Amino acid sequence: MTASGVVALGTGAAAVAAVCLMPLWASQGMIRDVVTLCCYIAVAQMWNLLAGFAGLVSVGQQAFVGVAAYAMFVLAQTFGVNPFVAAGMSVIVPIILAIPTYGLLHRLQGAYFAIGTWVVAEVMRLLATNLSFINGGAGMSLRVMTQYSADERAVGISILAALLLLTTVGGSYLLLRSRYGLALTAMRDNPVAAASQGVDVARLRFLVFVAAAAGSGLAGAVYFMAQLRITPPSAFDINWANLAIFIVMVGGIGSIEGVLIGSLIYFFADRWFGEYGSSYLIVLGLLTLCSALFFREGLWGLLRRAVDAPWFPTRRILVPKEGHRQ
Amino acid sequence: MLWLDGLVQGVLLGGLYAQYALGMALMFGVMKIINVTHGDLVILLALVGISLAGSFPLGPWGVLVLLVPIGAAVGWLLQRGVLNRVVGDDPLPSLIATFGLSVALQNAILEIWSADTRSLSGGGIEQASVALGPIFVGVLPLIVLACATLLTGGLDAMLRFTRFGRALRAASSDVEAAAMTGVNPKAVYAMATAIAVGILGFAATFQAMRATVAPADGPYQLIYAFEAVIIGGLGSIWGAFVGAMVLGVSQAIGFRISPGFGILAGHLVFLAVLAIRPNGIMGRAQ
Amino acid sequence: MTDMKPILTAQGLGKSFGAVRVLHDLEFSVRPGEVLGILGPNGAGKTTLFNLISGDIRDHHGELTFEGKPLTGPPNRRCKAGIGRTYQVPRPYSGMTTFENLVVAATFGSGRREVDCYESCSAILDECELMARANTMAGTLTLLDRKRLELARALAVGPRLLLLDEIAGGLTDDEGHALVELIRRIRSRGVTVVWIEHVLHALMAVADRLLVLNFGEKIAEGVPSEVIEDEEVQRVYMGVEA
Amino acid sequence: MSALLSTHGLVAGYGDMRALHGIDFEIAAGETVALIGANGAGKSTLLRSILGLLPVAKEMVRLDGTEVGGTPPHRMVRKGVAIVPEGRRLFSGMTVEENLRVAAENAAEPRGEGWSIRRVYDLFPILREKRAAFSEDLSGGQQQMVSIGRALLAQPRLLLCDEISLGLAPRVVREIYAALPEISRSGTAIVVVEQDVGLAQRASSRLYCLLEGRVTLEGRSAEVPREAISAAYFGAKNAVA
Amino acid sequence: APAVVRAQSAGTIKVGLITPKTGPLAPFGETDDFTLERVRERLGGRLETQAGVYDIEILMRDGQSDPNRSAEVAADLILNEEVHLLMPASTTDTINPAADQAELFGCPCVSTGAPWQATVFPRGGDGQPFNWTYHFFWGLDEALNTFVGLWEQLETNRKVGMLFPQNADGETWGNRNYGLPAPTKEAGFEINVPGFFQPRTNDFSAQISAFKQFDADIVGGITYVDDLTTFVNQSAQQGFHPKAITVAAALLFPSGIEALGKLGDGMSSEVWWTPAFPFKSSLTGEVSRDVADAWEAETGRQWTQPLGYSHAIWEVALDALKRSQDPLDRAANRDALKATDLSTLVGPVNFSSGPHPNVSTTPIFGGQWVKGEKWPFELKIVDNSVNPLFEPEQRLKPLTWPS
Ligand SMILES: Nc1ncnc2c1ncn2[C@@H]1O[C@H](COP(=O)(O)OP(=O)(O)OP(=O)(O)O)[C@@H](O)[C@H]1O
Ligand SMILES: Nc1ncnc2c1ncn2[C@@H]1O[C@H](COP(=O)(O)OP(=O)(O)OP(=O)(O)O)[C@@H](O)[C@H]1O
Ligand SMILES: CC(C)C[C@H](N)C(=O)O
Ligand SMILES: [Mg+2]
Ligand SMILES: [Mg+2]
Repeated sequence: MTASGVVALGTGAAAVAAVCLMPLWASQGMIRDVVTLCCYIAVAQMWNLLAGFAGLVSVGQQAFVGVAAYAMFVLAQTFGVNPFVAAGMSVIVPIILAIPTYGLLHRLQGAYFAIGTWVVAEVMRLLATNLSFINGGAGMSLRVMTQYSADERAVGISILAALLLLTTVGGSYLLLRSRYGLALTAMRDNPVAAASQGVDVARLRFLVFVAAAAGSGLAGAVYFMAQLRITPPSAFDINWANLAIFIVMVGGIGSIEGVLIGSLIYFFADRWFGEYGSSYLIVLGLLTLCSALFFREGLWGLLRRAVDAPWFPTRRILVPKEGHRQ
Repeated sequence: MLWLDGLVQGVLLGGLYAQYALGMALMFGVMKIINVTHGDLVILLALVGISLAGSFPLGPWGVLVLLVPIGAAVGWLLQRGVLNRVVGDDPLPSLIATFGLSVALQNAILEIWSADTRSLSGGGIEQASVALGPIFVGVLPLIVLACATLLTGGLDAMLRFTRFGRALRAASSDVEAAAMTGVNPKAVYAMATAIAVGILGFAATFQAMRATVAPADGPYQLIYAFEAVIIGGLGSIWGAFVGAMVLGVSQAIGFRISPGFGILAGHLVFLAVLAIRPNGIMGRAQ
Repeated sequence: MTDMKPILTAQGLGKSFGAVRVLHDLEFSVRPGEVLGILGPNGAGKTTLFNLISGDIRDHHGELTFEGKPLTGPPNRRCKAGIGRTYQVPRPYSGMTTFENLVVAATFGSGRREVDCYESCSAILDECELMARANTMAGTLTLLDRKRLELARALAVGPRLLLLDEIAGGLTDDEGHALVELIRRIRSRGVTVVWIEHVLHALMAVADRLLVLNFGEKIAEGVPSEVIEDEEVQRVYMGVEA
Repeated sequence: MSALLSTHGLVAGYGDMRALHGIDFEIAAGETVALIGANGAGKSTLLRSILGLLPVAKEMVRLDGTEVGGTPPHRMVRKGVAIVPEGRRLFSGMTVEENLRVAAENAAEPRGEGWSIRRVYDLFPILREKRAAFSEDLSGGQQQMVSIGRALLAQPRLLLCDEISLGLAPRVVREIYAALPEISRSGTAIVVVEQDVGLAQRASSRLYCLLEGRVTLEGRSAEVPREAISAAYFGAKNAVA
Repeated sequence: APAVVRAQSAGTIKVGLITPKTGPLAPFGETDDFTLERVRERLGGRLETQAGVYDIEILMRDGQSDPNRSAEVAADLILNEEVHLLMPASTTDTINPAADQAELFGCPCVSTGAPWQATVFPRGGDGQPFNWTYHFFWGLDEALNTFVGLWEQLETNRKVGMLFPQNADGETWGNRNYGLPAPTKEAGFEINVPGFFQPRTNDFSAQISAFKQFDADIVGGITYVDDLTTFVNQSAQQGFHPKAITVAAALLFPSGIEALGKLGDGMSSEVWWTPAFPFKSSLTGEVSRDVADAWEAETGRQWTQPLGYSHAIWEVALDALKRSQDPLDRAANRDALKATDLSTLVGPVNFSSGPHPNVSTTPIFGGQWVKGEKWPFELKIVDNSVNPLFEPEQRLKPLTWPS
């Protein structure tokens, strides 16, 4: 463990604890902002896992965001399940969706795969629009939330947000530090060689796809719990893919640090400059363009060229004679 | 009767999708560039056309004649300025770059033209039709289909039989080997994108005549263009045309089953084609 | 030694890519613990043979057996079964360090826990003279070091059968000797080695037997000194006109 | 004899890795020069640098005495330098004839009678039969012929051949090498890169041997002894001949 | 120093305005921007209220035509900016998510620019009134009756083909119980609904052939400009020539009519507001004509219907703040809002007399677009059967189709 890594891990643990304990120290507004930010981080990190590590470029993660969110609404609003419990339970739905989706798309390469995921998300949106059970195109409101006091809601959603961070960012970090993390990188760099060294490339890709679906789904459930309202276009909004692309590319693909940096930039830029309407969006678009043209490794990549102090070290560094360290 | 009418209207709808798909077939199918700004360029061109028609007595065909070279110029600039830096086997850079450009372009269009919905008057042609027995065939859709067919034939012939077409196919197959054979890949690519966006001049004119355009409309037809190209098979121009027809007919039949099911039907057929023939209907197997 | 059961056998092995026949009706077997050298002109089908054994390419004619059982399944399963290989064109994981490259191979190839592999990986790095490069990104290694890395990674999976595809090309004399020594040591641990090589003197120094391919067919097999004198081998491979 | 093309202290590499460390090389019009060396010695890298596929400084390569280092490949082709690349690199999805036409249509100005597709077919008659076949459906030898034909149609004054015998049956190799004098007859200079030293020696008038990015031997092909080549080739004293 | 002595401020009132400035709903937001500037100018940063003189800060946020975004900015305004009043200015997609946030976090919220049923029913306000969110606009029932009123004016076979999109608006308008089908059938018309369509459908031939088979003389429903244009052009192509096309949403904006070209002449729809409205602004004393003229002078573009409501929402909001016991207290503002009884540019607003405790309805008329003098097309009021507050400008005429 590097020094910066120790500091970062401590900070990370403190951050998760702080998120969990938000009701004790944060205003309601702060809680809501942090929850939104956590959702951005989670969705972006899941996309990063797919594109940056498994080499699967998806523009259809909103399919999983949407189905989980809808599942939560149905469980809570229609069946009266405690919404906080429902949010956790709803993760099963994106997992169920991810399995046939991967089965259908796994043979596709690169851009084909991307367009395929997009179409799947569109299909989910159209299906939701046609389902009267979930109120079709009119959407649903989560009125059951008014049954809970502000404090109860704050406690519930803070715990969920902490859980979300822990599973997506913490989970990714654990995964990347485990041997599977190495296998993912190996697979991205050279799938043929990885297979010849015992890595089950097909299975690992599948598992990553399903895990990313689950993580994005949990983010969706938490996000729409805070939104209180869901409609097919908002649930299956391609903006989820856009947001993930922006965050990961500007922050730096293939690193957790990049996702954190990108999410913060997106979140604050959105809050501070959002009122400038189209001019702000023009700048945001051009920034993405520039990142693709001039700094593909993102801001974290630029930063790392200056100082190599990863917050989430996943490198294995061999220290001859003194043993090995991670 | 219902189904025959569905088939006819579906083919006509396919003609519209083919207009969108052709430029995409060249860029995505042949050059392997994911161009997310495709739809936004149509809107940009259409609005330019509508503004021109508002200032000069051009008529729709005059607009078309102007939009094609304007589109070509835009395409040339796009390839030279942006896309030549992101071409390659990895789809991600072109996706990211054009995605960013798309967001910027949409909002720049909003700034310039405001959010108003506009259309281009075709002087009545958009409402004219010929009756074939009980089936009415719109004149404008027929022109669209005829144009799409001619463009497809022309583009396909250009790729197959001209020096430029061969150079482009060579460059997309192996950029370095093409350069070793005396082809200047960057110039060829710029020319190809100029052609692709020039073709969008047709799509823009027809879209503005048959319906409307507004700044946020760009992405809506994008997915159909991608689908048509993939259904047809990458690299095949006639494939994209056939893909557009498949999509048009699937949707039209779907609409007749239920208006809310048409678009879904198109997507489902797309997914089915992917599952059964991942290389597309006319794509060469690996 | 001759009466030991072969570790690898091929019977009627054939492979075509479309209309191009690359291997045809190939028969041979490899005895446990031996070093079998494979020679042949470019395009004779040597690498294709390795690809069939490792499972990188499937759908072939004829039968391959490993330790008495038919060889089937994807490459990762064959690797776990005890087959390690190198690639003629090195395929490092360029986004990882040399050491990490080995750790992937060791943990997934042998199914051990990651921490349990560090010791053996560092020993292999030492053996392959890569210790100085342990924490260097593999993408920045020189060709020589990439080739060493190929070998090191193949060793890291803990194979019983090691397939080496042209690992000696471009080595200096001393390096060549060191490589020969290393392969002798590997053999002495009971690992069976099949080695494709154009650098004859290296191969001759360690191979127990030679197999010569041409156009996907076996044209000679046997003791190195005899095979090398074979008229057809002289003509086809060495380019000596009869 | 003035050099058609020469390199001067040419250094080149890939990213941070340097593959060539100061190569001085020259070839005169009509001459055939062999370039030999072990795998990874840098032969292909040298050819690629000459053609402008790798970034090199302007003064490192001279054509007709003019500095042309780093000129983009398509311009080098127009100046009369063509390559038969390592690994054939045909355009897949295009027929034999289309492959040839791409080259013919983007060629340098022909000198004298020049090369035509017909003349290529005369050189390799099998290609006339296969003119409508997709390039990826050809056998390796036929592919190599197309690749050579493509380079010839660029109307080169200097033809760079990178391991054109790779993956070819000896008989085909012999045929191709038999065609070389025919090619150089019209004044075209040829660089052949070969792993088969004997072949290279017989086909060329001079040879260079590379080892790890440096020239270790240079001389008249007919005169250099086999042992010297072995030594230069492997950097060894006791190579098996 | 200049001797301008200002009254002591009792604090700063914060008001949050959410409007779709970008994205597909941007035409609705244009008038909000314009009106806000005029309101700011008028107020000069101060508001005199019953409780004293306050500084007033107006925070404008772009909902980007995106419900998710609208909820986010609403929450930000309520929780972080701690506004004392929230104003989601128009469209269901902007109002509903924002109002849900206001309801949960207890912030008074006044909205307009969407039929009230669409802001109440999808949010579950059916049997359970809201505590914090108030909406003034005409109701679907009235709009529907206006439609029927329009159709009664024409000589037809009383057969109506209906078009509804698959979204919140379409689901509300097309609802069999409280949507357009109900009053239409009640008035003795026959109806045909071929099924709801996805917005941005490129082909309406299926619906057209169904309408032809049904022999519809009238087409009614709700569509957007692009869909309506496709539909109308295809209808003309397919030889389907109804006598009236009366749809909501698409015919709101002059640009939408212009997009229809010649066929725009005679299209009919509900009228939110026109310069012909006789009511006076409680804020500026202007009549509707003045407001429209100001817009046209400023922007050089034709007035649009949301302009009146963009203005009226400020009348209602500022009136409530002025009457509030304590404009810095949300509950007090809510109480003041609830007690609103005001005559605005769009008509009287009073939440105590509405059809739902959180709703006040405003008058609606039937209108028809006809060739104009100053602008290519002008909207004329042709029906007042629902709100006979003033006389129609002219009578409805049937559509003319090119032969
Ligand atoms: N995937 C493939 N598709 C088509 N042909 C192939 C494929 N792989 C190899 N070949 C062809 O099969 C033949 C044998 O190739 P292989 O790589 O086995 O040769 P090799 O004996 O290893 O040669 P070298 O000594 O040059 O490495 C070659 O002609 C090659 O072009
Ligand atoms: N694309 C590349 N990226 C990085 N390094 C490369 C690349 N191509 C070649 N090299 C390296 O450059 C050096 C010289 O390679 P080159 O291909 O020129 O050798 P060669 O003499 O042609 O060998 P061969 O006989 O195998 O073709 C080698 O170390 C090789 O690994
Ligand atoms: C990447 C694309 C396929 C879609 C893109 N994100 C868009 O906004 O339209
Ligand atoms: Mg080989
Ligand atoms: Mg080479």
